Formats: sequence, C-alpha cells, structure tokens
Amino acid sequence: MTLEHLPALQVMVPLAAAPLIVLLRHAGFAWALAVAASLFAFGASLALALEVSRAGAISYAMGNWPPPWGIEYRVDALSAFVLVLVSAVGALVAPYARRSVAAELPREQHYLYYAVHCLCLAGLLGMTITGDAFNLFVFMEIASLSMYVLIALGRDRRALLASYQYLILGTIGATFYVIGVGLLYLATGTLNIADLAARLPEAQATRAVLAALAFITVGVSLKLALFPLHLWLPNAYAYAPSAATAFLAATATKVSVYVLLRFYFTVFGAPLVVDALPVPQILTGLSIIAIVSASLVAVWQADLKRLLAYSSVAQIGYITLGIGMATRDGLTAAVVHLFNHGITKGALFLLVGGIALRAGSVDFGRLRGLARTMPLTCLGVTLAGLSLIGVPGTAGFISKWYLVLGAIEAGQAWLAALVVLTSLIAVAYVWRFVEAAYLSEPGSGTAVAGEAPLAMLAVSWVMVAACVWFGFDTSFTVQGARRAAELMLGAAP
Amino acid sequence: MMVVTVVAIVLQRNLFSVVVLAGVYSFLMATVLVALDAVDVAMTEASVGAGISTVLLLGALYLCGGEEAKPLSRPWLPLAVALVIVGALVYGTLGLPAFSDPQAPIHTHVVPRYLGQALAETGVPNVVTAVLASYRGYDTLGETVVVFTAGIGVIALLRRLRRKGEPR
Amino acid sequence: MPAFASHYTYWITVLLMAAGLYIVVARGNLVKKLIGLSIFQTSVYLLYIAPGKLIGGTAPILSEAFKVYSNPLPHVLILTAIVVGIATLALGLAIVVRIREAYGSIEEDEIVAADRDAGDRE
Amino acid sequence: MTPAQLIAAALLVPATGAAGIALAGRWPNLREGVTLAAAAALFACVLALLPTVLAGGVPQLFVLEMLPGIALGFRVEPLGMLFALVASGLWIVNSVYSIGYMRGNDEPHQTRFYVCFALALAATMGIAFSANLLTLFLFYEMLTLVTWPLVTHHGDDDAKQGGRLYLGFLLGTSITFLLPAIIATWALAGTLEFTPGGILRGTASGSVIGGLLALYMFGIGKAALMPFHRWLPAAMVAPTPVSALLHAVAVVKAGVFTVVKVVVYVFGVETLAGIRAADWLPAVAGFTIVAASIVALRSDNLKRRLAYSTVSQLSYVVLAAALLTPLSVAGAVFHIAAHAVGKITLFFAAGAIYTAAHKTEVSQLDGIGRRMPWTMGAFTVGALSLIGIPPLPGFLSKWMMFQGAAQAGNGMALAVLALSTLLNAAYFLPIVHAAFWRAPREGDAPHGEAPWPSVAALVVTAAATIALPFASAVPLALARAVGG
Amino acid sequence: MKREPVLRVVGKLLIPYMLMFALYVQFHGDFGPGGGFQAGVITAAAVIFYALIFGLPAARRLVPEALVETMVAAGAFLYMAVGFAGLVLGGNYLDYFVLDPDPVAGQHRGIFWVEIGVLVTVSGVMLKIFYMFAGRGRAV
Repeated sequence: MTLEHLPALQVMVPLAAAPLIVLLRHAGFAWALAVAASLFAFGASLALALEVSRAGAISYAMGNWPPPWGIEYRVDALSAFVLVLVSAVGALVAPYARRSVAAELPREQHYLYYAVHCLCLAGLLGMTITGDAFNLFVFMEIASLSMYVLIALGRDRRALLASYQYLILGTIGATFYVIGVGLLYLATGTLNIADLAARLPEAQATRAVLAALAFITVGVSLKLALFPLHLWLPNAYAYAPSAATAFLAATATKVSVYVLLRFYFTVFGAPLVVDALPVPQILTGLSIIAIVSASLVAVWQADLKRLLAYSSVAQIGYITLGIGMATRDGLTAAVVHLFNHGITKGALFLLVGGIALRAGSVDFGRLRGLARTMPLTCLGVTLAGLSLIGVPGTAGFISKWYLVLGAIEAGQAWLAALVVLTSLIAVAYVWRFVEAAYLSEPGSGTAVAGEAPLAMLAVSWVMVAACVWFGFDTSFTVQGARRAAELMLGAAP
Repeated sequence: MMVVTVVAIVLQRNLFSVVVLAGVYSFLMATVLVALDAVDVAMTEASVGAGISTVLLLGALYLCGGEEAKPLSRPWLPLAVALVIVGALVYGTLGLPAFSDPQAPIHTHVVPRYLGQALAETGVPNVVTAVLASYRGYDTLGETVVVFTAGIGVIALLRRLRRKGEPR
Repeated sequence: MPAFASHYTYWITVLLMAAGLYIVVARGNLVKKLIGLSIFQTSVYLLYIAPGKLIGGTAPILSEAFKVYSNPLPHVLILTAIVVGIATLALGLAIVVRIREAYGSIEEDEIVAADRDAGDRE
Repeated sequence: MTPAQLIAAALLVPATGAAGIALAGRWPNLREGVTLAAAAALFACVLALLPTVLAGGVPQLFVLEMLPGIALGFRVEPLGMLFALVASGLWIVNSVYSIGYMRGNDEPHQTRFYVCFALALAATMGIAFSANLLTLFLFYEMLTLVTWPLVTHHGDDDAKQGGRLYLGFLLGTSITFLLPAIIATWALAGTLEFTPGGILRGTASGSVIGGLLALYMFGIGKAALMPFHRWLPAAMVAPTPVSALLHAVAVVKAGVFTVVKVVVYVFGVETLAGIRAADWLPAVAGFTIVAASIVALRSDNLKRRLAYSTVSQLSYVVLAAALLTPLSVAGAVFHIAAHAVGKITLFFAAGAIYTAAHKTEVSQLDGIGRRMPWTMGAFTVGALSLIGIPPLPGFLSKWMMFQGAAQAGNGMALAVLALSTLLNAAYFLPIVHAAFWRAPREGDAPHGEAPWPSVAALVVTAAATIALPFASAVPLALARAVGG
Repeated sequence: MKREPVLRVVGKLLIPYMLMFALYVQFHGDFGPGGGFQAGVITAAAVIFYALIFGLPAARRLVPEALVETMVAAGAFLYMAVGFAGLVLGGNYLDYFVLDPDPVAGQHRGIFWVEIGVLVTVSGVMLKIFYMFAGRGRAV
C-alpha cells in the first residue's frame, strides 16, 4: 500500500507535520517532528527515484479522479531527481536548524519556524511532483509565503525589507505565471501538464501560446533570479536566518529552474521553444551577463553571505547557460549543475551559519585568522569553495566538464572559454576567504568561541563530503541527469 | 467604472481614501462577476475584497499612518513596463476565441464531464462546490494550507515578544 | 470592429492589470504597493472568468430548469486565487507593520536611505 | 603484494602518513619519525614495482568510473616509474634535510608543513601513475592546491603575493587551457587513456592538432614554458626544502612529465612529426632556455638564480621532447632524473647557507667555501652536472639531446643547446669560484656548517649525482623504453 | 465606541444572525453559492464586529487567542486527515469514494468534512490576523 501511495505521502507527510507542530506548540516536539518528516520525505524520494529508474514514470490520481479531471501527481526521471535534491537538503537542514535557530530566534518562535520549514519543504516538493499547472501555482504560493516568513524572521531589520521586496517580486512572478497558465487554459481547455503537452500542437490560438510562454518565462525567471530579475536574492540570502538561507539557497531557485525546464521541454516542447523562438539565444545572453557581472560583484563583497549570494546568481547563470544550449550535453550539464550547486551552496551556507553563530558576523573583518579557532569549519568552506570553482575531485568539476563539453560539441568554443575564464573569478572570491581565514592574523577583538556545535558541524560536513563524493562517483548524478535530459528532448512532441 | 476607480486609486495619495476606493473596486468587481455567472467568486470577492482586506488595510494604516509621500520623480520606466505587459497580453488574447464562443476549447474539453456527471458522481448540484471540494479538492487543500501559512506567518511576525529587528 | 467587440473583456483586464502593476513599480509607499499588487491579482480574475461565460447560460448550479451553464472550472481556480491573494496581502501587511516599527517609515526610499546611513556608521 | 596493491599502497602511504603526522603534531620527534617512515615505506613500494616494469610489465589499478567511460585509473609505465622513483627517493633525503632546516630556523606551523608535504607526494605519485588524462588532471590540480600552503608558509605579505602568483598562474593555465584541451580531446577521440602511439592519431586536421598542442603546452603551467613561468620564481618565498623537493623536483617535474606524456601518449610522436603545426614548440622552448638563463645570470639572489636556471632546464626537456626523435625523447626522460638530483643538491646547499650564515645573495658568498666545505663541495658537483661536464649525468642527457637534435636536423636546437651550456657555466662557475678562491669579506660573523641532517642530505644527493651515470642502467633503460 | 447603547443593542441583535448566515452559507454551499471559505470569512467578520463594538478584551474573552491558534492549525489538519482517511480506507489520497459504502454518500461526507476544515482554518486565521493587528495597535 505504502509504495503505491508514496507520491502523495512524499508531500503530505511534511505538509501534515506543520499543523501538528502548531497544535503541539512545543519547540522540542516541533524540532523532532520536523526532522522526522524531512527524513521520511528523503526516504520517500529515494524510493521514488529507484522506482522510476526501474519502472519508468509514475502517475498518481489525487482523490482517485483520473486526469485531466482530477489532479495528477507525476514522477519521472527529471522530477524524481529534483525531489531527491530538495528532500535531501531538507533532511540535512532540519537537524542542523536546532542550534542555530535556538541562537537566532526568540523561544516563542521556534515551533513556528519548524512549522514554516515543513511547509516550505512540502511546497517545494509539491511544485516538483505535481502534474497539474494550476496545482503547481498553489504549491508555489505555499513555498513562497513560507519563504517570505523564513526570511522575515532574520535578526537584522534589513531582513524585513528583503522579505518585503521578495514578497512583491515573488507575487508578481507568481501572477505572471498564473496569467500564462490562464492563457494556456483558454487555448487548450486543460490544466494537466501532460494533457497540455498533447493538446498544444493543435491549439489554434498560437499567439496566445506564445504570450503564455513569455509570461511563464518571465514569472519563473523572477523566482529563479535570472539575471535582470535577481535583485531580491542577495538581501534575502544575506539577512535570513542561517538555516533558512542554507535551505533556500540549496533548493528554492533550483525548483524554479525545474519548473522552467518542465514547461519548456514537456509542455511547449523543444521544437517550439528552441527552433521557433530565439529563447536559447536570449537565455544564453542573459546567462553570460549574469555569470560575469554577478561573479565580479561577488569578488568585492565585504560580507561572506552576500558574496555567496551573488555567486549563487552567477551559478544559476551556468545552469541557464546549459538550458540555453538545448543539447543533450547542455541539458545534462544544467541538471547536474542544478544538483551539484545545490549541495555545494547548501554546504557553504550551513558552514557559514556555524561561523555566524560563533563569530557573530561573517564580514571579512571577523573572518581574519578564523582557521585557528574553527579549523574544521574553515577546511569545509575551502573544500566546498573548491567545488564552487570546479576543481577536479569535487562535484562542481563534473558540472563544468559537461558545460564545456556541451559548448565544444555545439561548436561554440567561445562559450567554453567563457565558462573556464569565469571560474577563475570564482577562484578570486573563494580565495578571499581562504587568505582571510588562513593567512591573516586575527583582528583585534576577535574572540571566536571555537568550533560550531557538533550537530551543526556534523551535518555541514555530511554536505561537504557529498560535494567531494559526487566529484568522484557520478553514477547517480550524471546518469540521473542524462536520463532527465533524454526525457526532456525525447518528450518533445 | 472599474477603470475609473483604478485610475483614481493611482492618482489618490491619501491612503485612507485609497483603501476605501479599493473596497469600491472590489464591489464593482463582484458585480461584474455576478454578471458573468460566477456567483461563488462574486460572493468571495465581496466578502474578501470589500470586507477582510479593507479591515486589514485600515488596521495596517492605523499602525503605520496614512499620507503617501510624493510619487517617484521618474515614472517612465514603470509606465514602460506596464505598457509592455499590455502589448503582450493584447497580442496574446487577440488569438483567443471570441467572448462566449461555445466552441472554445475551455467549453469543449474538460468541463463537460463536470457539468454532465457532477450530480451523478458527487451528488452535489453546485458544480463549483463539487469541483472545488472533490475533483480539484487537492487544490483547495493547498489553498487552505496557504491560508494556514499566512496565518502562522503573521503570528510569527507580530506576536509580541522581546523587541527584535533593531540593527545590532 | 468585431475584434474589439469580441475581446473587450480581455482588454479591460489588461488595463486593470497594467494599472495595478504601475502602482506596484512606481510607488514608493509600501502599503500602496500592496494595494496595487492586489489590484494586479484581481484583474487576473476577469481573464479567467470572462471567457467562461456563455451568453444565455446561468451559474453552474445544476437543476432541471437550465440547460446551458457557464464554465465552473475557472470559478474554482479563481476562488483559490482570491484566497492566495488575501493571504499574501495579510502577510505583506504584517511585514509592513514590522518595517514601520523597525524603521519608523513606510516609504521605500527613506528606508533604503536609513539602511545606507546605518551601513556607513558600521 | 601484487603490483595493483603496490600502486594503491604508493598512493595511500603518503596520504595516511599525512594523517599520522597531523595526529602526531604535538610531539615533534614522533611527527618527524612518521614522516621518515612514510617516506621510506613509499620508496619501498615504488622500488618493489620496478622489476615488473623493467620486465616490460604494465601494472594497472582501476578504482571507479568517474564519468561515463572515464575511470579513475592508474597504470605504471616506464616514464611514470622513473618519475616516481626520483620523487619518492628524494623525499627521504629531503625529509632528513627538512628536519635540520625547519628546526635550525625554528619555522612556525611545522605540522602543517609536513602534512602538506606528504599530501604533495601523494599527488605526485598519482600523477606519475595516472592511466588517463582525467586522473592526471585530478592529481595535477591537487598538487597545486596542497603546495599552496607550503608556498605561503610564512603568511606575510610577500608570501601572500607569491601565493597569489603561484595559484593564479598554475590554476589559471590549467583551467583555461588544459581543461578545455582535455575535454576537446575527449570530444575528438572518445577516450582519454594514455596509449602508445597517441590517441589523437588521425582524429583531426593538422591545424586542430596544432591548436590543441598549444593549449596543452601552455596549459601545463608547471612546465614553466615562457610566458607562463613567473610562478616559479614567485614560489621561492617558500622555505628551502619546499623549493628543493617541490620546485626543483616534484611540481616542475610533474609539469615536464605531463608534457612528455602528452606528446608521446596523447598526440603520438608520429602524429606530431607528420604535421608542420608543431614546429613552433622547439622555438618557444629554445627561447625559454636562453632567456631564462640570461635572467638567471643577471639575478643576484641565489634562490632566484636557481629558480630561473630551473625554468631553462625544464625547457630542455620540453625542447628535447618536441624534437620528436626517439633519442631526444629518451634524453628528455633521462634529464628529468639528472636535473632532479643536481638541482635538489643546489637548493639544499642554498638552504644550508641560509641556515648557517643567513646569506641569500650570490655576492655575499665570497670565501664561504672555506667555512662550509661540504656544502660548497656538493654545490660544485651539482653545478658541474647541470652545466654538463662529463661524466656527470647532466652531460649524458645533454649528449642524447645533441644527438637527437642532429638526427632531427634541427640547427636551431643545436645552437640553443650549445649557447645555453655556456650560459649555465656563466651563472654557476662564478659562485663556485667566489666560494673557494675569494677571501671572505671583513666583518662576517664566523660560522660553520649547517645542522648535520642538512649537510648529510646534501652530501647524499651530491653522491647520487656522481653515482647516477654509473648506476644509470635503470634510468637509461626506462628512458629508452619510452623513447622507443 | 463602547458607550454607544444603540450599537451595542444592534450588535447583540445582529451578530447571532451573522453567525446563522455563516452556517447557512456553509451547509447550503452544496446547493447554492457559498462554502467553507465564505462561511469562514463571515464568521470571522461576526467576531470582528463584536470586537469593534464591545472592545478587543471582550472579544478575547469570547474567543481566546489560544483557541484561535488551535483553530488555525486544526482546520488544515482536519482537511489533511480526510485525505489520509482516504488512504487508510484503501483509496488514493483525498479519495472520498471509500469514505462510505455508497460512493456518492462518500463524496458527500468527504466534501462536508473538508468544508468544515476550510471554515475552521479560514475563520481562525482571519480572526488571528485581526487580533494581531489590533493587539499590536494598542501597544505602538
């Protein structure tokens, strides 16, 4: 019974955990429950991924109403892959959160925090797993609202402004998405994604379809902080509570990327998106600007969190660059990087959270000579940073490999050159941390208490280990991404 | 009329009157919706738009106080943005079937089953309720959760506790 | 011109939408931005509902009296959309209140300025 | 142990050694003990592999598949064998020397120093035994990264500056040129396994091959081909043992080793000989040789002079490999060993002088030979070998290169070799002369030899230098095996 | 406005009817327009009305904060519980058919409980938000 209902449980367990937490109103229970739910979600996603790779896509009819009348849950190679990433990060952040939340939030808010964490997790999972365009919107809102809350809970008052700006932009994005879906519905009369894909080709209202494509692209790009629409991201990441930042940075934008992929290659289909329209060119152009400008901005940041946030914008540029290639290798690169960057950034923000807890702040003045007091943390940051650069033996290298390979095979050597050159900028900003932590004498008044609490450190290191592990054993990431890419290009009607 | 109201909202700078106008706007919207046979929606829009959100806005204004400063000096960029949207939508909608065209896909594809079978399958004559709570019940679940999220979000933000939020 | 006659509902929608968006982008007052946002969302309702109307149709409440009904599905979707909208509004207002408490202002430019000063002082 | 296990051991011994050193960090004697033990064990493992390789066997070890179709794999062929022998053998000596040096100058962070050193050796072994380009690239980058803390050991500003140059040049070249070259190779040939005769044979047009060759040659920044040589002098801010083993042997040799590997096993000698696109390489190498020698001649700081001498000596190897005749390739391989023993002796001597007399400039060395006879004696031996005086090993390798150049009929190469030999003499002999035949300056603090471990170490390497020609059967055999 | 006898009387008279109307909307939703959400809003409005007339403390006494917060969570949880019930009884998630031997009756039951859930959560949240804003106001 359980296995066949896993798709529903995948989302419902964390979702149901939230009201339970609020009913219990006890920080301890709340934490335990959140951890349990996240772990369950992780297990479920693994089982689903296994099932999909074994038996192909799974479809689950909510309320036993067959699609397109009811709402369908659909797990295929792509969504299973993203599910694993999201739930894995969730399962790691939940146990981590305890100490950092205890340190950053007043006690009354703890259980609320965990409730929101569960909601956010469930929302992201729901976005990923659902097979219904409007249901996707609903869960997008669940995820977004909970994100606004998570960010607004930050200690610094600037967190409020950041959250507000994100709320405005995010809502505009979501509304754009709804408009797009509405146009699609008017053109085809259905909301089910698979059904849409089937009925779009014979839809007469091609202009409406094009407009829908435009609106959905803009809307989702707002969410995934594609270059000109990334303004909300740095503040949001910089001022949110550490655990929240780690969770969002590792998952939120990635799920938006997934939505984009889903609509481009499943609903509209490669022929329309890639051949009929200049989407790839636009995407590539924006990605290049994003990579270069954001990386350069990152180098000059005075605060480590902001630095990492800008680097996120740049890294998302790499992902969209891969999408822009729209070749098998390009898409593989995009999906692989989606995963690898997720764990890398997750690891980095987790460790930075530990630093923030101990050093009070993470601007470079406080980081001087940190390696003396927090050797393990600094080593972790360095390793994850190497993965950010794309040094061989780390997960980041694999992404770079496929990006460059895709570029070369697409005959765009200059793209390959761009990718490798920009990773030198990454060297620059990662090494700012390394030099500050290892080579500088501690500044005056730097009384750092010592290593982060064991639980936080352990979780962070699990993530760091993952960064290294997936640099060597790529059987899961690359094969999964490859299958997803083939699915996307194959699914083109 | 709605357009007029909205323009008024754009121009009006006293936030209280803006809120009131917004309420008016919602009522107008509700009437339009009734005219379009969307009674449930109309009812909700009236109660929410004219009721709750007005209360909320007034409450917020009570806390924040009301005059709006001068609008930004250069409104051209936002204007341009808005116009681009208009263009895109006009372009898109022109391709769509005409108003109240029974052959439009939305009337021919999924809906017939709802209208045809709902009574038999769910025993609920109000198809909207049937679809809302059963066919697409999962959406409604999500919707409830959204409300729930907003609720605890507000709790988390506004519950009285040691003052946070000052810059350290 | 039939195109206009048959599509004017769409275009009203578009106008409202543009106005709402304009408020959001152009105005510095946080509360007013939120109002604009809700107008922006509201305008979408028409985009969904209007095409669902069938002239001569009635509200989709089945009974022997009527044969033609308007399309119920958009109604359902919009119900959800409204709820989402009010939820967002509530949350946004809560944040605005907190901002007001933390900054003593709800004008965007003033707040940004305040932060810049704070940044300089650090 | 089976050869496969030996390979694994050769990689794991230094790595575990590093862990052990880190653990033993609190007790210096134990720590240095661990270091020496690891070094000895490593050398034993490598030595145990030798018979198999001399017998023509090719031990292999494949760990796991990193990318579809590309495994993390190791294969021991003569070239790698030689490189591994040199590096691991000299590590023992160098560890002894380090003990004397680090304690003599009571340097900080000694634990970090030894840990990174062991890791660097692990990376070197990985490079030497790598079976394909990806594995090689992996350890190549790893070597850069683990040697960075050694270069910036002192942590002061010029250390930071040097570190930035070091990292910038090495990572920069490898990421911008080498990585794309490797990926392009993969895209062209569909494999990255080193195969005799080259994997690029007949896969692409001459111009493409030429472009790839350029990417490789400049991408392998560790080979210090001009204009990408600046990192090597910059790395001289490191403590002398680092300069000695890493920047005279492990790192730079990893560079030229990679060059030879690429020329022989990726392009294939025939492939390159077949096209004109490779002709620029000897020219660049020749230019590097001469230019670097001139810079060396004009620099007064001893380590800097040695560094530039290294730059030019490395280009000997590149040049010889680029001549593409079996004999010159063999010469190149042999020169890796010859230059290694010679140059490490010189650096040891420089370090010993600094430890004992705190002198860093050539112009300060008048008469120092009387106070430090052993040191300067060893220095002389190394210098003569590098100049190429018979019967020292430097002569053998140069002789093979001459013959190779003659075979290739490359007059430019011949001229360069001759000229550079004169230049070598010009920048080494004055030091020797000043050390022994000039009277010491007035007001020099009297001092004796450096601490005994250092002296012992440099005497050993000098002895090795002298012995190499007589014991040259093994290296020559290996070299010939590569040259074919 | 606590001292407004007219208002107090009107309020006393009106509020029960508002609640009645809410219930009507709630349960008549199957046949006419309306449903859990609208009903929830009206219920909340009634209490808010009460608070406006008789003051916040009175309202707090009538509907204490803790209860409201419980409602917020309980409603959503009830909805999900219905879904899980579907699972337990061997159907899919949110499967109402299995809630009763007779599928149509099952549908009825499912919709009924679900609407209750919506009502509870919505009214709870609306009230809570109102309390929050109002409560905040008195302090600032």
